[in-house]
Amino acid sequence: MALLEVENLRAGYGSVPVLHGVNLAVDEGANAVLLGLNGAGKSTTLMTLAGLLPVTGGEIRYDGRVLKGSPGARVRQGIVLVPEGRHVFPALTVKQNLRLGAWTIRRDSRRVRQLLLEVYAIFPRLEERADQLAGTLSGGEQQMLAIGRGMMSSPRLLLIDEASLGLSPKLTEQVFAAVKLINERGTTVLMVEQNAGVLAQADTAFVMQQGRITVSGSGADTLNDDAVRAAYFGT
Amino acid sequence: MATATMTFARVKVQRRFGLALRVTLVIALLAVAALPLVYGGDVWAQRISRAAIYAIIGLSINTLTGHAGQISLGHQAFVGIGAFAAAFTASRLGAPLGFGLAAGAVAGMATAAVVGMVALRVTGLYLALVTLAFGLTAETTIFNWREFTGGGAGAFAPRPDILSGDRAFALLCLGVLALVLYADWRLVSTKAGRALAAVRNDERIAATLGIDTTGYKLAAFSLSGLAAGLAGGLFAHWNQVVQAMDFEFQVALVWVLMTVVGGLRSRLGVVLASAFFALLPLTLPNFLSGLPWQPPFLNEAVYHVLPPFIVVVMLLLVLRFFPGGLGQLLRPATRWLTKGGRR
Amino acid sequence: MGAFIALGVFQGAVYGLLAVGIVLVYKAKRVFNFAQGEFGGVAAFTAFSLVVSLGLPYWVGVAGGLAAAVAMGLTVERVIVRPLESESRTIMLVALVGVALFTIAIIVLLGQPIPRVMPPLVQGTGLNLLGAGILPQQLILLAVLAVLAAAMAWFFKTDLGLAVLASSQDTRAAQVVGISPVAISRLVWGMAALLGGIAGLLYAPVGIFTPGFMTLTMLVPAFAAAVLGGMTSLPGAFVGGIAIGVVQNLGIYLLGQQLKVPGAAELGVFALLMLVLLIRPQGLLGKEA
Amino acid sequence: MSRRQLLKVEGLSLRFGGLQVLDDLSLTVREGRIVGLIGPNGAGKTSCFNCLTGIYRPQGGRVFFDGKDVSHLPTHRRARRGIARTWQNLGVIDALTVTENVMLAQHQRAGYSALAGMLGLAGTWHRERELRRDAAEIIEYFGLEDVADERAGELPYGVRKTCDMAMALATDPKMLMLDEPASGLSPEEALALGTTLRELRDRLRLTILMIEHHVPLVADVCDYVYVLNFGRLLTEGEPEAIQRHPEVIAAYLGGAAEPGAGSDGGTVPVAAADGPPDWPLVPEGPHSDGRPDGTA
Amino acid sequence: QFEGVHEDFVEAGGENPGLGGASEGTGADGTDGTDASTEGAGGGDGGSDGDGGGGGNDNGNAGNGDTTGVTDSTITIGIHAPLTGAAPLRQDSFETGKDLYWQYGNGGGPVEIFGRTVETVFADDQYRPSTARQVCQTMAEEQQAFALIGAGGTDQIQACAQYAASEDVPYLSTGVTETGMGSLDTYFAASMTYRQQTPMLADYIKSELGVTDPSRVAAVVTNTPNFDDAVEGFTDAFGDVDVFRPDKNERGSSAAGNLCTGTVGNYDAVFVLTSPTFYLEMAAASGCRPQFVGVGVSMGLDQVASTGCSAASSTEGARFFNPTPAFADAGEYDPAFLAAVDAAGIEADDVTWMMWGQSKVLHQMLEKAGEDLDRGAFLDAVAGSNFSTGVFPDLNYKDGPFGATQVSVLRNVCSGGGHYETDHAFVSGF
Ligand SMILES: Nc1ncnc2c1ncn2[C@@H]1O[C@H](COP(=O)(O)OP(=O)(O)OP(=O)(O)O)[C@@H](O)[C@H]1O
Ligand SMILES: Nc1ncnc2c1ncn2[C@@H]1O[C@H](COP(=O)(O)OP(=O)(O)OP(=O)(O)O)[C@@H](O)[C@H]1O
Ligand SMILES: [Mg+2]
Ligand SMILES: [Mg+2]
Repeated sequence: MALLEVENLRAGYGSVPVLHGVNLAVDEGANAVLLGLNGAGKSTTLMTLAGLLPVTGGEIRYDGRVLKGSPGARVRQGIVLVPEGRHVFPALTVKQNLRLGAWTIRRDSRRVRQLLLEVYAIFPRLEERADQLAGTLSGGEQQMLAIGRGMMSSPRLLLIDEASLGLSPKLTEQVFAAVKLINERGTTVLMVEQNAGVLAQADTAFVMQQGRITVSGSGADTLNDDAVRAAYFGT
Repeated sequence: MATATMTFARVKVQRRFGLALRVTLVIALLAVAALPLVYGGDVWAQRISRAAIYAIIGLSINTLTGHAGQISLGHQAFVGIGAFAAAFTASRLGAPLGFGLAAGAVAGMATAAVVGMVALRVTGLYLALVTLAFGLTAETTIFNWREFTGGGAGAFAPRPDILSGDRAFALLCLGVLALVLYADWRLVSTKAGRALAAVRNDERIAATLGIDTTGYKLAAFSLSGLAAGLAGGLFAHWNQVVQAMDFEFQVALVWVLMTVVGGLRSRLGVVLASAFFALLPLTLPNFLSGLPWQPPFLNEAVYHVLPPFIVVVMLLLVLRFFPGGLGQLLRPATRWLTKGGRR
Repeated sequence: MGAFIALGVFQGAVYGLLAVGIVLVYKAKRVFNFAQGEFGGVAAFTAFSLVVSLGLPYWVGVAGGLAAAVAMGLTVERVIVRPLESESRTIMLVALVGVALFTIAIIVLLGQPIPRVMPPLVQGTGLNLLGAGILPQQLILLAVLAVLAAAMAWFFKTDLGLAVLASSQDTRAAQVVGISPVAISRLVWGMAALLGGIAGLLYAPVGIFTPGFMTLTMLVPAFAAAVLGGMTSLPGAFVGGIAIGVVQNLGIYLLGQQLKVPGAAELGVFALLMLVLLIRPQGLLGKEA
Repeated sequence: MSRRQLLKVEGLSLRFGGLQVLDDLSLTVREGRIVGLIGPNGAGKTSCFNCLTGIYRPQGGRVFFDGKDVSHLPTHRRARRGIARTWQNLGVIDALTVTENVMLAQHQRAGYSALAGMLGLAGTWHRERELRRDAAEIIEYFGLEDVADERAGELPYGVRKTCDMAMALATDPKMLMLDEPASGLSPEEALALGTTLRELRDRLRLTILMIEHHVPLVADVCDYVYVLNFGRLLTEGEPEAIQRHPEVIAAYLGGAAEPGAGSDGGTVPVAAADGPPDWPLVPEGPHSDGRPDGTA
Repeated sequence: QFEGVHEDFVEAGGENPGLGGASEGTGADGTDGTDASTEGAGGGDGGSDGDGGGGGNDNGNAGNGDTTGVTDSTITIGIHAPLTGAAPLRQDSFETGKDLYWQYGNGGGPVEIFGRTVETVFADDQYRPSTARQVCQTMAEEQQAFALIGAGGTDQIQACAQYAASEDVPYLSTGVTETGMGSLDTYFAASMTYRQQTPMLADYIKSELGVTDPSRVAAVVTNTPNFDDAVEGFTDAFGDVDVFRPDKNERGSSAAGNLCTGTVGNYDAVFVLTSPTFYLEMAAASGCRPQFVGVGVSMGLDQVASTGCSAASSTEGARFFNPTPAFADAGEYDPAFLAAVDAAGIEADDVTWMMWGQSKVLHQMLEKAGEDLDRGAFLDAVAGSNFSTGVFPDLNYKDGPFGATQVSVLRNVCSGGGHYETDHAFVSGF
């Protein structure tokens, strides 16, 4: 059964509509990718899913139930967003950032400690910089921190917005590998990407155009889909 | 083809008509505004002077806070220094009014420039605090310095004969206001205005675009101080006596409030709000007690306590619903009036 | 001279107490809270009405005063602060100045701009410290300041405290990890109002109080104290407050009395403020950034 | 090639507390070339830019630009010598419209003093109109005319990036420093960017120093590449050589690096299609006349 | 140190356009340092000749035809007082007090002066001289007040008096400073000035309080040139007392340190001439309890007493010179007052009482001016005349505008709620 089902979702900023009826479904355990040109509405979709933007039409079902409530409630239900543009807490240390990632499960200190070790295992750079203020990290380091922080509440559904933005090729690869690892350990992932490289590892892919999903299918199929190539790569 | 030309012609006619309408409207508004000056007698002339002086102060704060993004809660220092300098020049040195105003302006500018130097190292909210503390210190030290300001009794600033009439003096104040408005308008529509916008938003970006952020900040302070000092000079001669209590820190706060209520970077809004703030305490109590119906729980004495209350309520309402101030509220109207012109 | 130092220490305790609230709001919201003094004003006036005008027991006055302050804090948060969250800090500052002036205007309207006297928490004659008469109330004030500064410092070490810091730095990020910025905002303003209320209740009985007594004369030294301490440091607020009090009184003694310079207290505060900001901008106990 | 050295950096070193961000870094950029600066995240690339533009004060090293030592000049004076840059997190002023942003960037070309402008002296009105026209041309060149009057903050990321670039050009620079110009762009847009950069170099004789993680783009446009790692120079050379360099692969490219992955500009990029040859900056740029100081 | 400046201000005041009575009034006696060079300023107690102040209007003001504020049935009077600002009065006392006499002063009915009743307009001067000047102009010109009354606040009274003189508007206030006021030919003080009172106060301290050692006496007087004459009067009479001059905007607690700390020593008697709040702050904060004495805390005395008494009885026993006897004894001196209060159904206090007295003085002045009332006639009639109300001191404007020679001495009593009681009524020396 699909963990996440989005039907005819409409949302936007104030009076400006951006999503004009988005339909997509992500199975439990899937590694899904959402592609699209600049301004297509990918970030808007993820933010609406995370509860940061109000739904103006259609509905989101999560685990079979209609999803509503504050962002905090959604984090507790296991939906965690790694936002676009590395929103880390600049004046807190790396470690404090991670600690706050576990805000919703902060009472379970053993689990928090264990998760911290896991994050450090995936991103050793973060452990080296544990006591540096996040605001002084390089762009790439901040991106790692944002993902690591997202993992700290052991989410069921991880929404990642442009994880590779500003990362070196090697790190991009590592991040994708980490995401794959996270996914393999049981977390469902929905990733927004510009880097077509991820299609290879994705088992589901959606292409978004002007606020609607125009193509959906398996990663590999989508990669070879002529319509996608036309719409996305311009060839 | 013919129809196309006709439509075009009609549009043109309509435009011209619209322009005429707008010009008429502006003139009519100005005429209405001038009515009290013509018919209101000396009392209204004095009020109009006060409104104009407040408007200059508002524009001065606007230069600093609106354009350059540097907050000042100590403007009473600049205005006060200007006022006392003008009074000193007039009553002790016996210099003509022009000198006094110039002295006020220069004194205001110099003081502001000194504070501006501090602003180069101290930014944002800290600057607000420094200016606040500076204003308080100026109020209690410089303004209590008897030789200069007459201590608590105040310094006299007699008007010269041609301006001894309240109406003539009001015209002077309005003239100075017009000059300040013109300078402000040219400032924002040329490179300095854009540079200040950059400094206000992001100094690092401004610097990489070749803008001397230090220089512009100092310039904004000096300019603001200049206008404030000028307003102070006018204030001294307006009342013909000035003293330290006129420049208390609450007054400076009210000036900042009026500028914000008017809307930072909105000339019209700032002028209107300043005039309103200047006139409210002088007119409201009498207006209310002159009303035919008096609410049972209020009395004349309470009306006198009302203006500060109303002023603050206005601020909170404006901020809450139009954070851009009166200017934001008026924008559709001003847009229409200046249609074709750019913001 | 010793007497002036002693007077300064205890006068400074009020500044410190206000500064603790200012620092709290600054850490949490990056806002200079100009309404901090009026939390104390509201608490004092409410307590005065309950205890003196209505003749209720003292503890009712204290509870009522604190409740009024907290209610005001929450109202300010809801009506002013939250809607203006996205505006510039300047606008927010001006709005808070507006709140302070509004509160003063209300108190004047409702309660006459006359001086009042609040009975002290503990009766008793002052003890002589270096030649200055210090009231028991002032001793309590100093002790409470120390306790509160320590408690607040501890608070920012907890998860909740971290969350407060976090939501000040990036609201979006705070939401993303499940922190509710609204709840945090309420918490912060409630706490700040409580601190302000305590300051007001403890200080009102020390002398005469008039509408705006906290804002018009205490607030600027309190801000200076907060800056002196580094603006984000709670022990700093403690030390800063006392330092400002002492400098003020030494100013009065050395400049005012010996040299006849007018406005000596203000001059002292201003000079100290400038010295700190220009030479050690991070304050006495503050860390960089 | 014996082109003139436009930028020469000698022994730059920068520390933050205990962290050695740049360590004895030297590099040279010759006139009319596109030079890449690549390296792992946190290698110090942006910090290097910040040192070159005067935003950071390095503890050691010297920077020569156009033959002169600029190490001690403040940022805006360096900008006036012809150094322009874009920012990793965008250098547009969100509160201003695109046109205003571009006109802002023309600051040093205004040709009148701030005081003259404030007093409304005769020449300033005319010059303002000219500046506005030039700005419109730049905006058109970058295909921003549709959003010219919109607030930059409300525009999509990609558009703002373009605006940032337009602003850098509007300062009338000799050297353009770009910090990850392709990040956040779709593959198609990245390709178009490559063409634009080459065009800027060829038509405007601009020198470009570029930080970029988009390897295909680097391989496509750069004449020469410096690789930074832990604040030190790992290696330097032509892009092809760099891509085969084992240490670069280990530290930066990673296993999946596929040289030459990006197609070269076979398709005509949108922006370049109508790029006007009579570009206002080139011939009449007021390099010669003494630029008045920005302050009144 | 300040004399030179001082003269300049007085002179500047004299230059004020319209202060016109500058018919060479001969200077005051030479010993009177403050006013030595002042044109036409009234000197100390009867020290100067008659041509300076009230006399000025002999030069042709008579029946000048300026009937502003006068109709067949009404006369309008303007009053200014601080209701907001640094030292405000209670709004409600003021509201009830300003009309009490005019509406109920005639055996419970409205006062009529040649068939005219009196109406009042009122303005808040915010405790700021510049505002005072502005509101006085508004009242005199826009609201058509025939004459103006200043209810309190020296600097404001001075500012308004100067305006009034420039426009030939009659102006009456309780006695405050003499600086710059003696030459104003429309000004009349309804009680003794500070300059006149302070030597008396010195005598009082010596003879009634038994403190004769100047080192045991301090003067805490707000630092305004307008109080210099008061300080001088006091020090001339008492000798070398310690003088503290806090700034107008300074708070009391700082001066408290001066009073009771070891460095300065305790004082037996402290002469205060400051804003009430400052005095209260000082009294409440000082650990010692000196004998506070003073002049010129003219309005809201009982308010101050009740506040001071609730602050650990800090003002207990303080003695103040006042124009009127204590409000508590009002019935004794003017039974009509209590009747009027009853008729009006208001709660009276000492502000009401003071307003009553001042109104009574003005009433007599208006009567004297006769039926053909105009400003010139009024000024002529008042100058050189005697008035006696039984509430305010007896007045004689023969020698200028400072025509009072009596004060009452009130004592702060804390039992039964802080208030004042009359120690001496209408005395003219100790
Ligand atoms: N805060 C905002 N207010 C108004 N409009 C916005 C806002 N943020 C984004 N938009 C608009 O919404 C549309 C979709 O934006 P969104 O960020 O979802 O795109 P995206 O697909 O994530 O693109 P990108 O690849 O650039 O991140 C764009 O047209 C953008 O201009
Ligand atoms: N102001 C600062 N204070 C402390 N450390 C800093 C500061 N600025 C940068 N650093 C550190 O310097 C190192 C280099 O940062 P820089 O931003 O130059 O990297 P970069 O090469 O641009 O990386 P990226 O490709 O991720 O943008 C990083 O480890 C960063 O944490
Ligand atoms: Mg996006
Ligand atoms: Mg970087």
